[in-house]
Parts: sequence; structure tokens; C-alpha cells
Amino acid sequence: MELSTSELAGTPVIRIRGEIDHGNASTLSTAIDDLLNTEQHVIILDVTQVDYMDSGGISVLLSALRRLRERGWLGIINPNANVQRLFQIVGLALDSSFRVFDDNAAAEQALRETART
Amino acid sequence: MELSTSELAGTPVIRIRGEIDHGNASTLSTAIDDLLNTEQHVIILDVTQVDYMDSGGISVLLSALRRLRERGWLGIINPNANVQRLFQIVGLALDSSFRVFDDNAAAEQALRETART
Amino acid sequence: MTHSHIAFSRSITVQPDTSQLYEVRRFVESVAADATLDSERTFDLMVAVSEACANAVEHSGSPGLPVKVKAACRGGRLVIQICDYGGFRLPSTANGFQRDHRGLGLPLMVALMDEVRIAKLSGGGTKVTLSVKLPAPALC
Amino acid sequence: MTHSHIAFSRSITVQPDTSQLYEVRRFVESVAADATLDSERTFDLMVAVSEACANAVEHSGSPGLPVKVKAACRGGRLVIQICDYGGFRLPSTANGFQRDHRGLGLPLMVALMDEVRIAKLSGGGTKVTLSVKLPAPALC
Ligand SMILES: Nc1ncnc2c1ncn2[C@@H]1O[C@H](COP(=O)(O)OP(=O)(O)O)[C@@H](O)[C@H]1O
Ligand SMILES: Nc1ncnc2c1ncn2[C@@H]1O[C@H](COP(=O)(O)OP(=O)(O)O)[C@@H](O)[C@H]1O
Repeated sequence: MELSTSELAGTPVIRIRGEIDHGNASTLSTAIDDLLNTEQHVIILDVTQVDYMDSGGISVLLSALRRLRERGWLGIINPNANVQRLFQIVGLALDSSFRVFDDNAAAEQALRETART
Repeated sequence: MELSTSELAGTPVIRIRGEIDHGNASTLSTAIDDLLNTEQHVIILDVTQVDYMDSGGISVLLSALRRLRERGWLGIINPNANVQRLFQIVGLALDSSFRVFDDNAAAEQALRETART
Repeated sequence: MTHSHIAFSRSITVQPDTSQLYEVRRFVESVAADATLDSERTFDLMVAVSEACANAVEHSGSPGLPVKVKAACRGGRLVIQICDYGGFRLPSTANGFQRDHRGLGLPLMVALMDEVRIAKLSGGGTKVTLSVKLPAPALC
Repeated sequence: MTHSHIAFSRSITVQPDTSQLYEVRRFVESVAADATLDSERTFDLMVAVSEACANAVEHSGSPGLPVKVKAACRGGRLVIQICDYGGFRLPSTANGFQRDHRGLGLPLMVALMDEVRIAKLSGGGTKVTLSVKLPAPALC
């Protein structure tokens, strides 16, 4: 798993590449915690290049979501069909603080709407 | 399941009789919550007459324990061998805020020691 | 030496309400006595069956559809099957963080039983099969 | 019409470390390809096997003892067994409330598989058996 950080409309985006499992989830967790500690209202994960994720990764998303819920939301860009199905199975897909976007443009628009309110 | 409330050295004791399961755990939960809201540091459950308990009951104990942990402890009087074994299996037996006593006298002594500190 | 064989099969069907768990445990108690389980293993089986039935009632999302509990003594084991006609699903996270309990049911079943088997029924629904070994000499 | 039969049995043994999960998934991927599973069911199986192996590594309390993964294609199903040589135990509540995750592994395995079976090994240890139905016409 490789991580790289950038920004979208002033919001931090972590691009993840590879497989997220119980062996490397803590690396992702640390990267997200660093951003959470800066009091960000929204964090975005670009998972375009994530081929695989299991409850190791889901647990990290759940922890992030728990901390973000009161102040904003967690955004996910471009999960593949299997990862999206996993989000449905674990019940994340119904969570209004967990927002999935097809691409950067859709995420950016949502960020601008959030900034306006 | 029947509940009756009394006191031991100034601490509330709920005596439970019967079987605690997913069908009636909420009744016990309500009784415990009423005591927790009075800011009690310790709550005691006398389970001498509890023949059966499952995760319905364990969940209630876990919630109570979570709220009591910082201010005191949860005491259990006289669980039968099976219930005690269940406490071991679910990992409660190792929890220092979860205290099991053979009888009233042992619980009373612990309460006096807690009051002294 | 030949063992006495008391193979049997018994079942009950209950309404999908947790108030029925008490009744289910009386069934388990009686079946366990027939299979000569000791009080410790009887307790374990009552807990595991109650957990499986509570799950069927609370999670399967099949309001009104009954839960079937079938017990059979065979091959040196007492085997209890719990069937519901809903769907196996995980809880949504939307309200998930208020949950006090920690999903103890499935791990507890596994911890208490010799074997736990969970299969999807073809028409939808979940079949949980719990089994405990009988003390030697096996009675069935 | 007769079906082609490609029954097979393959296994790997890995060190009890979560860094090995990547390797285990490559094994599952290869086995799933042999059994002609589609990419969706292959993903499901990779997740379920990873969860079972992660549990064996993280919870069985058998540091140093390897985890065995055995795959067999038979009876119209692809069946994968994961064995560890520790003991099945629930987490202590002592630090329990700091846990972020919610015990997703077992429910997720059940949600994804057609059948999950968890048995105690007689010498101590846990055997998890995961199975998925193969698409008709079954290849084994
Ligand atoms: N018979 C069932 N039908 C549907 N879903 C189930 C069933 N049994 C278990 N589940 C799912 O598995 C999860 C874990 O079950 P369990 O370990 O018993 O924990 P709990 O019941 O405390 O949530 C449940 O929350 C539920 O989402
Ligand atoms: N192979 C195993 N050996 C010992 N204990 C296990 C094993 N698999 C599961 N467990 C126990 O069952 C519990 C629930 O497992 P699971 O649902 O995968 O959740 P998690 O791994 O997130 O705790 C674990 O916390 C552990 O206590």
C-alpha cells in the first residue's frame, strides 16, 4: 500500500494505492489521524487505485467517521465495484456522513457546497 | 426475571431473580441506568438467584461498567458456577472494575475499603 | 462393547419475538437431558441457542416469520439447527456508534460449542447449526 | 450432459504475521481462477480468507505457530480451510472500550460466503471452513 497526500479545494486528500488489509491498516490510520488532529471538517480518500480492502481498512474508515461525524464528513473517491459492494455490506453506504464520489469533480463540488453552508 | 432494590453500606444493590436474556435485558438496563444517573460510584448486583444469563445480560453489564469505570466499580454477588464461567469466557473476569464477591459480607467489606480511600 | 443408541430428532417453531427465548431454552434443556449432557454443557448449549435465536429475531428482518429450532442426537453429537427466513446482514454504521454491546453473539457461540456452522438458505434466510460432542460412551 | 471435473486440493502454510495476508490472497486468487470463480466471488473469498487468517494471527494466541490454508474444489463448491493452533477466546473487556472496530470479521465472513463453519481442533486451535458454490455447470 502506498499513500500520497494532496489537496482538493483546500481539503486534504489521501491517495491510496494497492491493498488495504489487517497488515497495513495502521499505516493508513496514522496518516488519517494526523489530518484529524488538525481539526479538518472533511477528509477525502481517493481509492481509485485500491484493488482490495477488508475489515482492516473498514475499521480505519469507521474510526475516522466517528471522529468526523460531528464536524463534517468522510469522502471517498472512485471505489471499484468490489470495494463499493463491501461498503454496502458493512452498512457504510447508508451512512450520510460517509460520501462516495465518482471522481474528483464530484467531490470538489460537494466540498464547495459544504463550504457555503 | 424479577428485580428488587435495597442497600448495602449505603450502596444500591439490585437483587435479580430468574433468567437474564435478550428478551428482558432492557428491564435490567433501565433499573441500572436509574442508579447510574444518581452519580453512584458503585452499583452492586446480587445474582444469587440468577439461573441463566447470556450476551443479553452481558451487554447490560458492559454498558454499566463503561459508565462506572472512571468513578468506581461494578460489583456482583454470588454468581453460580455457569454464570461465573460466562464472565470468564467474555473476558469480564480479568477486568479490575468488575468485582465478584462470594456473599454480602465480602461485598460490604470491599465497599468499606472503597469508602476509606 | 456396543453403545446404547438413543438417536432422536425433535423440533419446535416459535414466533419471532425475544419473549420466546425462555421457551426455546426449556426445549434445549429437555433435549439436553435426553442426550445426557451435564449441567455445564446444557448451560453452554442454552446460551448458544439463545444467541442464535436472538439473532434470527433481531437481525434477520423477517417480521412475522417464525424461527425453527430442530435438535438431533446423532454421531456422538447433539446438533441443534436454528433457521430463520430473513437475510443475513450487517448492522448499518449510521447509528452504529451508539451500540453498547460488542457483537458478542457469534464469538460466544463459537467459544461455547464444539462446532458452529452458518449457511445461507437458498430461499433467503440463515441456518445456524450448533453442535456439542456427547460424553463417551456416546449415546447416539 | 456430463460436467468436466477439475477437483483439486492445494495448500499453503504461512507464518503467523499479518504481513503474510497479501501472500495468502495471491494463493486464493490462483485457486479461485482454477475453480473459474468470477472476479466478484474471488474478491469475496479473498476477504473472507483474509479475515479468518487475520483472526488466527491476532487472536489465537499461538505466537510462532504457522497458519495453514487448504483449498479444495469438490461437490460443486470451492472450500477453503484455515487452521491455527491456538485457542478460541473472546477479547477481555479490560481494554475493550478503546477498541475502534466492531468485531466485523466473523459477520463479514458469513455475509460473503455461502457457508462458514468454525470448529475446535482436538489439540487446541480453530478450524474455519469457508465455502462458495461454484457457478453451474459445476466444475468439480
Ligand atoms: N440470523 C441472522 N440474520 C441476519 N443477520 C444476522 C443474523 N445473525 C447475525 N447477524 C448479523 O451479524 C451481526 C453479529 O451478530 P452477533 O455476533 O450475534 O452480535 P449482535 O447480535 O450483538 O450484533 C449482527 O449484528 C447481525 O448484523
Ligand atoms: N482464530 C481465532 N482464535 C482465537 N480467537 C478468535 C479467532 N477468531 C476469532 N476469535 C475471537 O472472536 C472475536 C471476533 O472476531 P471477529 O468478528 O473477526 O472480530 P475482530 O477480529 O475484529 O475482533 C475476536 O475478537 C476473537 O476474540
